[in-house]
Amino acid sequence: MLNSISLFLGSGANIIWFMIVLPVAIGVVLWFLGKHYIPALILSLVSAAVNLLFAVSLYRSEGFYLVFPFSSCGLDIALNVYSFSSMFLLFIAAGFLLIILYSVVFLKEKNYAGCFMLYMYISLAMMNGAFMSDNLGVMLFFWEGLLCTLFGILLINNMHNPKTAVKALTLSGTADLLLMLGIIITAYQAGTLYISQMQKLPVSGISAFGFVCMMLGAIGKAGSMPFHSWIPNAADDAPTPFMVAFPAALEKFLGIYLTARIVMDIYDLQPGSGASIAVMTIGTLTIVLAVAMALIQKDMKRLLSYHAISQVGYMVLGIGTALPIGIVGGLFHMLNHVIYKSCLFMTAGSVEIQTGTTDLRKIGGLAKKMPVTAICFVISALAISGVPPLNGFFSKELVFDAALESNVVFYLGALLGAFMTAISFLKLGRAAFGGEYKLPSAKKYVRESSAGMFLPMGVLAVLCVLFGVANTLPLDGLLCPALGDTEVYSGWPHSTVLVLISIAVLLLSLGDHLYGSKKSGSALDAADHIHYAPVLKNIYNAAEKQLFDPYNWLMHVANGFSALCVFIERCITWLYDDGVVGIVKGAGTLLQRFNDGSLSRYLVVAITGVAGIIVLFLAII
Amino acid sequence: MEAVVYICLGLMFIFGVLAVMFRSILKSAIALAVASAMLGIIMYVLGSVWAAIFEISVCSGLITVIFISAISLSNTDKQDLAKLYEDKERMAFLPTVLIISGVTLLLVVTSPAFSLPAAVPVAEAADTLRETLWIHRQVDIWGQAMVIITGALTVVALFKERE
Amino acid sequence: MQVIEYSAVLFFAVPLAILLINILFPKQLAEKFSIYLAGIAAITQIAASAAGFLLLSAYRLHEYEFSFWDMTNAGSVRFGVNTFSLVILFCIGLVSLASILVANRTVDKKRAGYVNLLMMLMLGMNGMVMVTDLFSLYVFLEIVGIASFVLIAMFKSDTGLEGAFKYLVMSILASIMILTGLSFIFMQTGSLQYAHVVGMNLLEGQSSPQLMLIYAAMTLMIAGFGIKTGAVPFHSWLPDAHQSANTAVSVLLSGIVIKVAGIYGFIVLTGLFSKLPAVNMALAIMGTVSIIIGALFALRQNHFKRIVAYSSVSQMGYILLGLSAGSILGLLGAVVHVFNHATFKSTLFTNAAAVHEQTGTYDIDEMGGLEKKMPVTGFSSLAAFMSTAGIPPFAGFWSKLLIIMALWDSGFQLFAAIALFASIFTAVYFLRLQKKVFFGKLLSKFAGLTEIGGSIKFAQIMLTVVTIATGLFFPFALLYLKGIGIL
Amino acid sequence: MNAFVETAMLVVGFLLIIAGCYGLIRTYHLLKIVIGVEVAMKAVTMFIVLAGFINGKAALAQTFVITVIVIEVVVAVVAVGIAINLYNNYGSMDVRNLKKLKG
Repeated sequence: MLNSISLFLGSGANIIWFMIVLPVAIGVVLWFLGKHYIPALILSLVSAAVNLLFAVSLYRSEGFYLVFPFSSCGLDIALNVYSFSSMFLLFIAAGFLLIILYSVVFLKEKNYAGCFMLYMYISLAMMNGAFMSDNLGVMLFFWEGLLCTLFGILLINNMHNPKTAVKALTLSGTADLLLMLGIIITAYQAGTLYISQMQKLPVSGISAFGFVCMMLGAIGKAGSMPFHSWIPNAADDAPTPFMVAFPAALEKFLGIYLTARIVMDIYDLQPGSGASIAVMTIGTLTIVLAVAMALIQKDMKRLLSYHAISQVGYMVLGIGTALPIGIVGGLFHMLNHVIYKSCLFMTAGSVEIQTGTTDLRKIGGLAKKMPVTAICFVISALAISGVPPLNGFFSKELVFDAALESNVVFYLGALLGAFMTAISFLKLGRAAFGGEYKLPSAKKYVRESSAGMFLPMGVLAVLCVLFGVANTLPLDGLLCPALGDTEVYSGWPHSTVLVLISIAVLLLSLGDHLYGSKKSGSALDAADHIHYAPVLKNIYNAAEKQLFDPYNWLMHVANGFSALCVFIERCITWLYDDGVVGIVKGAGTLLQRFNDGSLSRYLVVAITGVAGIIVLFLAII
Repeated sequence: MEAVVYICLGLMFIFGVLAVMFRSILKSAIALAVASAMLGIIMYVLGSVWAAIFEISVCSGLITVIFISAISLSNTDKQDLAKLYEDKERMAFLPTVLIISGVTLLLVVTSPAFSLPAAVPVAEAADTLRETLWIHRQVDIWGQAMVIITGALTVVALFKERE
Repeated sequence: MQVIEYSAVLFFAVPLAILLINILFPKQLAEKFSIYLAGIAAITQIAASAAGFLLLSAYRLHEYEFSFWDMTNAGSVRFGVNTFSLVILFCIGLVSLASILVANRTVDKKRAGYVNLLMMLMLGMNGMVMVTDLFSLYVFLEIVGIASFVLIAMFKSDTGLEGAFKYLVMSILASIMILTGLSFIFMQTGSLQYAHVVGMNLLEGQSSPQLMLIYAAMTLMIAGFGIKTGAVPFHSWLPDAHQSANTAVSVLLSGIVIKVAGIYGFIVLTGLFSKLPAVNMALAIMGTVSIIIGALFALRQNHFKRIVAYSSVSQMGYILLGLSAGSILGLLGAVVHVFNHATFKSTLFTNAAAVHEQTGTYDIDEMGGLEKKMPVTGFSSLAAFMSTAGIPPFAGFWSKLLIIMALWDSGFQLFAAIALFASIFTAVYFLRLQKKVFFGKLLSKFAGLTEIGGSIKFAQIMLTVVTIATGLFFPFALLYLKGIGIL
Repeated sequence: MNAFVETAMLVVGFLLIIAGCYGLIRTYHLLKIVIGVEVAMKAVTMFIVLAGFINGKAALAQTFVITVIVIEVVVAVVAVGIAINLYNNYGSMDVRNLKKLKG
């Protein structure tokens, strides 16, 4: 296949450029197409399919290393496509195809469809570029490009109230700043910006600081704590396709990709070392705290968004162990998470489009009217809860295995997370799809969503099952070859004890749910006994008031700092507003007066110029 | 022959400066023609016969005609002339300027940092001018033709449609 | 290879043929149809230069020399094209086409005269770019000069004649300087063909006292081409001439004439004498001063065309800076900037014509909010201004980037920094123009204003598409140039 | 002929150019501007002949001179033509009238 594409594009290496430039061009065209549904649908599907084709052909190729010398400052555009990065290109291309289909259908007749598509395609280009960059500086460029599109896409529908967009920009921007700092330190320590030329750096001294900074930036992009708090806000404000695309899929890929690269290629992270423990702590905290918040949500999208944060914890935990099994588990969990979380958000979007809301208090019993959506939801919810033999189960088992090998505390934390995940999804599923048939007052009837929406959902649900039952396919077919790992992780987990413990936790959660729903009388309030438990009640209250939101802490610091800046700024403003402008304008006026239109003056000026050149020549010779 | 060059050079210089300094435009034009003729003689002595013929016929002839016809086309009246010739004092500095720059130039050319390339004897056959002009420099001939066409178009554009 | 030669012949044959047809036709017919004939000439030139470029790169050649009929003797002057000169030939065609489209609206009488002189101008510029001899370069330079003086003066307004006369006198000064410089070089080499001048290695014996003549020649030629370019401090004539000419002629003058007459001279000069550090330094200083002074002048003007003309002074500074780097990267940046400047400056003058046709004034203080009534003009003006200011991903950004990179590589870091900083000035004076003319509230007297139509609109759209497409596809162009071995 | 004559021609030529430029700058009369230019052009023509004499390529220098003379005449015609048109518009040959374009 590569050969035939190569014939068409001149050289196989040109695919690399096309994967960056083509999406941008297509995005511009889609922007102009705007609300024209059919051409936009065809163009977006075809282009996403072409992108997938390119990605597949790159994946099957031997890899490319391209350098385009751009300047003298070491910022050559070096693109390295090898097994690991081309695997991610493949993931992103496949995911993008489904997401774009869903988005076009979801955004039919919406005014902002064209703009949304433009940002989506630019994001794709940036993402492709980031995966292919070998040069950390160049990767940072693409990384920041993604931040820009994130900001833009959040602004689309909220021009009058850009609070969420600003929050996302501030938090992700801080994470990116840390990443930049980390890259600078790393490059300084390693003596090069090229990942392929780096010897694995030991994590100690200044390098440790660089490691922490880079790691925070990378997992911050994936949505891990402490840079997570914009995601629930976005769930309230942003269009659902955004949630499907960004927090659920694209940002996970990018963040985890870099996390894995840091652990595997850039730094020499020893299992059990302090840095490893720190990363695992962040992962575990993310799992537990985010899922605890998810437990009490009464809105479908918001609940899902907290899970999107929580699940990152498993990936970070897995990769943070620095054990081969943990890394494989983390990456496998990332893949699985993207599949089932996208599917979940898509079902939420489907519900939203049909009923006009995702507030669980207003809806119920939708399974009868929307069977396909309900089936997809159930499959993916079971997957995220870790029910065997779905895909989430196997990846979680790998992560558990790795966590237990490191320290039992992390294992317990992860188990607690799995417990609460299961509870919250039991609650969510029963409240939305089971029980009494209920609709918001404005709606008289609902029906199943269109084929364009449940096609991607269905594909993802089937993948959930397929990657679980036949987990040799992703593990032995994709991940292990890309990582160069020869050990076999596929098949049923090694340790029967762990499996039994996991199943026991699931049964425990089922019991808890039944207890809760009996106590409170409805499935929706099944988690209230945890919410209003004596000590937890106060903590939850504080959390609801956003006292724990790092963004708010950041804002308080920022306010004090800004007061100082205002004073300095006033001084500088005077200089700019009056000082510099006055000088420039005065100079312009003087020149204008001098140029009085007299020919002899023109000639004198010219001859003075000749004299000037003579003086210059004499000075240099 | 050297003496002829010196004399013509001197005359050319004097008439050139006079052409600039004369108040009357007619006198200026005539002084220019004389300077041009002197240049023609210098060219002749240096061996550039055809160039000399061109210089004398075209420059000292045709250009003078152009100036004289321009003067006759613009009947500048007395008052206006007086205004135009306020430049009497303005031109008076020219000799001073020339003396200063002449001394400077002399200092430069006599300094050891400066020398002209040694003269190479002319080693060309008699009919080389024709060959050079018509074969080697054919591009220039084409250029000349275009310049002349442009000149003709200029005359059409600037004079023909005059009301 | 024959094909390239035929396409090169077209550069001379087509304008000459159209000139002949125009002269031989009856006057009424000529007035009516000459403009279409001229359009054919411009389009032929665009096609021929594009074809030539592709052929040249297909044969993996950087330059190709040829001669007409029997100029095959070793010593005779030949014509030659290379990849860079073909880009300039393409610009000549493009700007001529824009000028013709504008002239279709702005020139009422004397169309035949305009077309005749335009053909001479194109001949002169084509000749300048294609000759391989310094003296022939001078001859064609004079053709370009004479044709442009008359194009400015032929409409016989007070200002037109004034601008033409100022341009003429400054230009003659330039001719005197260039010719003196040429005679000094000739004195040393005995020939003025590029190959001979380079082959002579004038700068070999560094200590030779005869070098002083070469330095004098360099000084005079830099000043001479500086006048033709309109670089500060030789710029004074440029805004006068470009403001006073008919707008169709302004498009030509600002769009291409200063670049072929001035910048191309510098390209040749730096190509022949790049070993002289003083030449590069002089160009760098001249370029920097031009950028700053031109921008300062442009800031204080109220005449639409005068602002754009001063912007030309400023932009020529960038091109000079690119040439001063003395590397192939700098040359590439300069040539690309020539191309970009040709497109966006033509756009801006075309817009000036559109605004003047619709509102009857050039004074930007009397305008405001025209964007609402003239969206095409407003948008094309915005695109051109973004390109001029070097805002990515517009075309101007790439050329400025190349120039600054080349400067940095050549050790002129200070100049690179100044060039970067001065981009702000560019943005400021064009923002002022854009704000006063197109943004803001629509004045009540323009309530009945309509968008310009016809050929001017076509020119605006064509040039804007070229500007935007160049910006978007420039990285590919760079890759292509790398592929054919130029970079 | 010795190098002294050649040097003298060089010096006189430069002086003539200076004189021509001086006249160009200082005069008020449009036609005198053209005359100043012509004076300087004389010197330039002489330089070319001198160059041909020194490097032994007299024939080449002659062709240059002939071309330069043709160009010189055409330029003079254009200059005089514009000057006369200006005279028709203003009724005067004063260069100080040319101050409409400034700033």
